[in-house]
Amino acid sequence: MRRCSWRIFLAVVFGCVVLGQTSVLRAQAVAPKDTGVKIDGEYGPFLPTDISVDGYQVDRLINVLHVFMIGLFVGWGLFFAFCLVKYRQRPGHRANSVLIKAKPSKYLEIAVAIFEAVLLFGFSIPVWARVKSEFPTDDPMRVRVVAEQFAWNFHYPGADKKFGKLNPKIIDLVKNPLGRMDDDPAGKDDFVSGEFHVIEGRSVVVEILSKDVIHSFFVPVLRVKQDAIPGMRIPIWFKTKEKTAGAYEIGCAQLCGNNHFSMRAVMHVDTPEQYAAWVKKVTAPPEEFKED
Amino acid sequence: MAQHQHKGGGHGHDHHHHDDHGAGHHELSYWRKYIFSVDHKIIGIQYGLTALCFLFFGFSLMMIMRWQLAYPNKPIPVIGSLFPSFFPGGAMAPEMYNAFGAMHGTIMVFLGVVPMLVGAFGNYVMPLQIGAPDMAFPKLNMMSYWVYFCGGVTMLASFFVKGGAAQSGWTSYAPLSVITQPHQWGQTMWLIGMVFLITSSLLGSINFITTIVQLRAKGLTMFRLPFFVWAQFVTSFLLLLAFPPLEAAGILQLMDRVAGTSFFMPEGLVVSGQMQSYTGGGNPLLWQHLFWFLAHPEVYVLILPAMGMVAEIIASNTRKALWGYRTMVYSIIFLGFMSFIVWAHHMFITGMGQKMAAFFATTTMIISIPSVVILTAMVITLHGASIRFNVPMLFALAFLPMFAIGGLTGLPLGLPVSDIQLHDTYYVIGHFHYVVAPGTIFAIFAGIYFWFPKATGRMMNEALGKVHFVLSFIFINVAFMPMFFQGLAGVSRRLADQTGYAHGNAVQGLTRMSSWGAWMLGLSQVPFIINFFVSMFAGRKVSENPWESTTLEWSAPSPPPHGNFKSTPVVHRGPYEYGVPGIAKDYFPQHQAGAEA
Amino acid sequence: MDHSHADTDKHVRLYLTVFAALAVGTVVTVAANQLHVEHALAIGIALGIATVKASLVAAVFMHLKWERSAWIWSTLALCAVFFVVLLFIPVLETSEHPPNVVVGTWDVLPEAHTEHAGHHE
Amino acid sequence: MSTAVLPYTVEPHPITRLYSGKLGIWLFLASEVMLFGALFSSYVLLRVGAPVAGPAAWPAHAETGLSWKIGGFNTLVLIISSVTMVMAWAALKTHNIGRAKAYLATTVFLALVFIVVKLTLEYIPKIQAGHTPSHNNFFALYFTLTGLHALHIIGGIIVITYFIGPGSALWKTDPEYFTNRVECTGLYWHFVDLVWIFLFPVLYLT
Ligand code: HEA
Ligand code: HEA
Ligand code: CUA
Ligand SMILES: [Cu+2]
Repeated sequence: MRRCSWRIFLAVVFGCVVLGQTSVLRAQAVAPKDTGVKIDGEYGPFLPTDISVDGYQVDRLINVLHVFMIGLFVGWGLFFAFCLVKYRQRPGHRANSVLIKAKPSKYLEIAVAIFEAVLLFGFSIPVWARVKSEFPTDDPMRVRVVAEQFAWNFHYPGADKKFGKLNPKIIDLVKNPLGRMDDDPAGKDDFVSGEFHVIEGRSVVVEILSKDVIHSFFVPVLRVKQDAIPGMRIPIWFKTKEKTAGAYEIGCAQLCGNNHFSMRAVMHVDTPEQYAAWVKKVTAPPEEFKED
Repeated sequence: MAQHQHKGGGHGHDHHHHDDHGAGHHELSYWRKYIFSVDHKIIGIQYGLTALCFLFFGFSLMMIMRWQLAYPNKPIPVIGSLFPSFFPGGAMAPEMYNAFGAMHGTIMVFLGVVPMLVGAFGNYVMPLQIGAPDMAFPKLNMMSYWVYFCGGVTMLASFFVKGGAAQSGWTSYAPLSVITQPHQWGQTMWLIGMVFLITSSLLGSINFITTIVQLRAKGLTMFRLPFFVWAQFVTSFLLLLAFPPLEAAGILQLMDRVAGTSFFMPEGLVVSGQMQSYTGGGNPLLWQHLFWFLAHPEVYVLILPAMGMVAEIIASNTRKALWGYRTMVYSIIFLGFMSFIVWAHHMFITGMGQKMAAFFATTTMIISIPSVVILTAMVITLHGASIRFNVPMLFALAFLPMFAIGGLTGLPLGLPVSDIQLHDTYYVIGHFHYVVAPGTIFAIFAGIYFWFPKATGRMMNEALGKVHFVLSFIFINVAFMPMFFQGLAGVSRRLADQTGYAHGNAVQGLTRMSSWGAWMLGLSQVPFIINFFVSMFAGRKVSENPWESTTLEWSAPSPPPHGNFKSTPVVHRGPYEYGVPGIAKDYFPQHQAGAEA
Repeated sequence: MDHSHADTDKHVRLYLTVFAALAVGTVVTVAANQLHVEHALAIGIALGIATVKASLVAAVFMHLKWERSAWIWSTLALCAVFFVVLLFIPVLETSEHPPNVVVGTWDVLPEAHTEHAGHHE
Repeated sequence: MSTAVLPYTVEPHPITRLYSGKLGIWLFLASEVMLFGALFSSYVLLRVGAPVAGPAAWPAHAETGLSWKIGGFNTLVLIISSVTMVMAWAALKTHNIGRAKAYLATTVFLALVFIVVKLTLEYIPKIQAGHTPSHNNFFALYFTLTGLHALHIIGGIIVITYFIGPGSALWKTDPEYFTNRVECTGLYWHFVDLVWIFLFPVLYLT
């Protein structure tokens, strides 16, 4: 009876793994849906493609941590398994009531603490400082990203590199989604698009706004994520690597309502020529405010 | 047993003189005995059954959601056609997905696990373990159960009001949770329900602390307390001091929704192109601070009593004293204290400056150390033991590596830089489910199997229990392990359909695997449910100490009568004196006088 | 607390003294407020006096002066610590954003709402 | 054998020196400190972070129309009620239940005065003047903070009234227990007074 039930368990485990595997394989063949654009980059069960100059720092920290975690877990698990087997209850065996003095555990705990300190002060804090305050000075592109339920608006300052003023009262979802003011000279050459275009190899400063609720600007291939908080303009920056031209995904990472799941946009990393062509296209009069 | 409660009232101090308690009393009516009982054991069982129902319900919501995740927009088999008003066309609309998700989180945390760990196990076991006749304030105890019950009913009712249940996640971030005002009542009901639940927890925690401080048996010093009691003690302080800020936040959000104030609303909110009438001047991040000021301590409320139960079960089934008991106690106190100053690690991505991020990352790293210490102590206890692999022990043992996976994956989330990529992805979902599901839920199962004979006088079936364990262990991992890979791939949480994203589509197979894991996990609970109800009436009868344990609850009859102990217990030794040399039996109960060596 | 009648009489006298002190404190707070000193200073004075008054209430009316239970004192200490932690929320939120974060979504502030406009006298 | 089922409801525990109710009420007050603490901290955040101009700006003190006279009067009323509360307890200590009841009744009366003044001279005129909670965050906080405080007062009124009426039966069977309960109620009452001592300058004066 007992042996039989163990066999059933094993069969179930096996079946489950097979089930899991086949469904994994099957799904990878399915093409991305309805973006209209073919998305570049490689995606799978680990970190996706990285096209930003600083993204490796995030990846490195994640990788180092996981190696550490797996090492700790395996070592710890081996000891655990050893105890389970060696000290199982059986006739003639009695627990050793003399408490062992486990010095190694103390060293292990101290080692863990030291390692965490190294990760914190060696990896995390400096990188965070760089990401948060060392804004690029090499003439970055400037774009303003305005989130709303359930779309991303990309506001470009145009040739004068100055953003025009925004006024919420004159917002018109079709003609003027951001409430740009006509009488503001700085805003004369601005344009707004539902697509995000940046130039490869050039740093970009993005100012993130939200009109209604909290969203989160997430570009997986850039290792960039920043909440868009209404009532705040939060700048972030990144720089794409050379030779990364292509189309990538932008997602919303913060629950923002019914269509949160579909609040996507496409980031086009352009060569300078492609970019110029695109700007020309969007600023051509009739198309100006068309979205989507 | 009969009892009188005529003199009470007001503040819930209870006090009554009993002449010859025990015999010769008229029986109380059914209502007073089982429904509005003030006996901590009955209240514990009420909490336990209610919480199990909520756990089951919360899990069912999630099993339905997992269909939408695995097979987006396909009609849900059976359920879809049973509830056409919930699932138009048999499939799950995104707003329904959001509602179910928010309610799953809320129900699991506030209506399932906390009432189970604190309300049920805390209430039932803790007074027995300290040798008390009851809780310090029995009427207050009854009240906290009924307030909890009202909170639960409010939450459940919110599924049926206009606009359906709350849809802003269990975190209810403003402004999303506020702007739904005109057409959604669910969020308001959620807030009112939370106020009930918070009140209930506050009453409970006051009662727990007072009981532990005042009613310990003679000779039971603080450092002779079972670890479980310590865990309850620290947990109660977390509930006592962390919940009120959420109550405050809840009141503010209610005002925003009902009275049109702008506590969390900045100026110039534009929804669908329409300027809103809020005056503005509020701050959405204020809600997050107040919420996480509770919710981080809350997650330790979810784990500390679980650790306590596991420690009890491990000590009893290794036939050994817990290794490093004192260190564990200091660790858990430290853990409780630190849990108040890490809350903003949930907010790294909100636009936080360097100093603040560094501070909260540091405290987060520090708080992981006491967890490591406690876990390590429990594992070292296994060394040199004589391990009995009974069902409670299996669950307790499984708790250790599962919690380790959950805890370790908290580290990348605690460092702001790695959190950039991982925040709000399935990695977070994986992290905390490993701590709460194979962690806490397993500890709950372990506790049920372990204390069931105390509460009913009957044993649960061992074979069914083992089937339950093995299946649950396998499938809970099938359900949650894929989430880490989904998270690394960049799939955000709370997506009703991830296949629109290329990175989501690439790991859709993992999603399906996870769903199958969850459904099989659901099936794996069948042996448990059968076992639970059948054993209640037909289980093998056992004596008062079937596990041959040392702590006080095992010296009371099974089930313990009103007043708990046949004679007032006196404690002579520490909680885990197993295998004491010179003693014939391999355990030496706390209440037994006798040779100290 | 257990004390004799004589003790109680002494207490009663103390209660009345404290009452006088509280009344005076209230008057002083109001008076100081009429002085039109600098705003921050005014807040400081008012909160300072309030703290003194609150301490008196806690010490005498709430009997903390005579309280010798370590449990109550530790609960209060814990509570005090976390109260201070709570007060860090506004400190963090108003001072600790990275450089360049701007408060306010829009360049043009909305004006008074029509529904409220009439009430600004 | 005549034992209380639960020890230490009346006599203090030999080690902790507390009867259970007293520890319970202090724990409750600790949670209240955190409740009002969170609201206080919200007040600071919203005030410091308020826009400098526009409808959402923090109103200048004169604009709020809150009268320090009414506030000051209510402050005194509450302080006196605290004194009468503690006197009631002292009367019980000298076994004078009649005097204690008179003091308790005075306390309730003063509490009612507080509520009535608050309602008729403040809430109603404010709302009629359009200074509703949604007017701006100052009034939102004003109504929330004082409203919550008023709820505490009402709770206190109910409990104290109970001890004057049906609750006082306990005096005959167990005077010491009754005294303890009044002491606990007093602790709560003084705390409510203490909260007001902070609310008054924060809302009415600055
Ligand atoms: C029971 C619940 C529980 C527990 C115990 C924890 C424990 C921890 N959590 Fe978790 N957490 C949650 C529940 C929990 N968490 C929930 C519910 C959320 C999401 C909320 C939401 O957004 O909806 C969350 C989210 C969350 C975040 C935010 C993520 C984000 O949104 O971006 C972070 C970030 O720091 C974090 C960190 C941690 C850390 C560092 C621990 C540490 O305490 C863990 C410490 C433990 C260990 C380190 C393991 C012990 C190690 C071993 C046993 C092996 C080593 C052995 C030897 C050395 C011998 N958690
Ligand atoms: C304590 C907390 C807890 C617990 C135990 C669980 C348990 C489970 N959770 Fe939950 N979950 C949350 C808290 C919890 N969850 C929270 C807070 C969120 C975030 C919500 C949000 O986004 O706002 C979340 C979100 C969440 C998601 C993400 C949804 C999304 O982001 O879109 C998923 C996805 O799979 C999920 C799955 C599961 C599964 C499969 C279980 C399973 O492990 C369930 C296992 C349960 C059992 C095994 C119980 C069995 C009980 C019985 C059988 C009772 C028997 C009855 C009697 C005897 C009477 N959960
Ligand atoms: Cu926008 Cu989610
Ligand atoms: Cu946390």
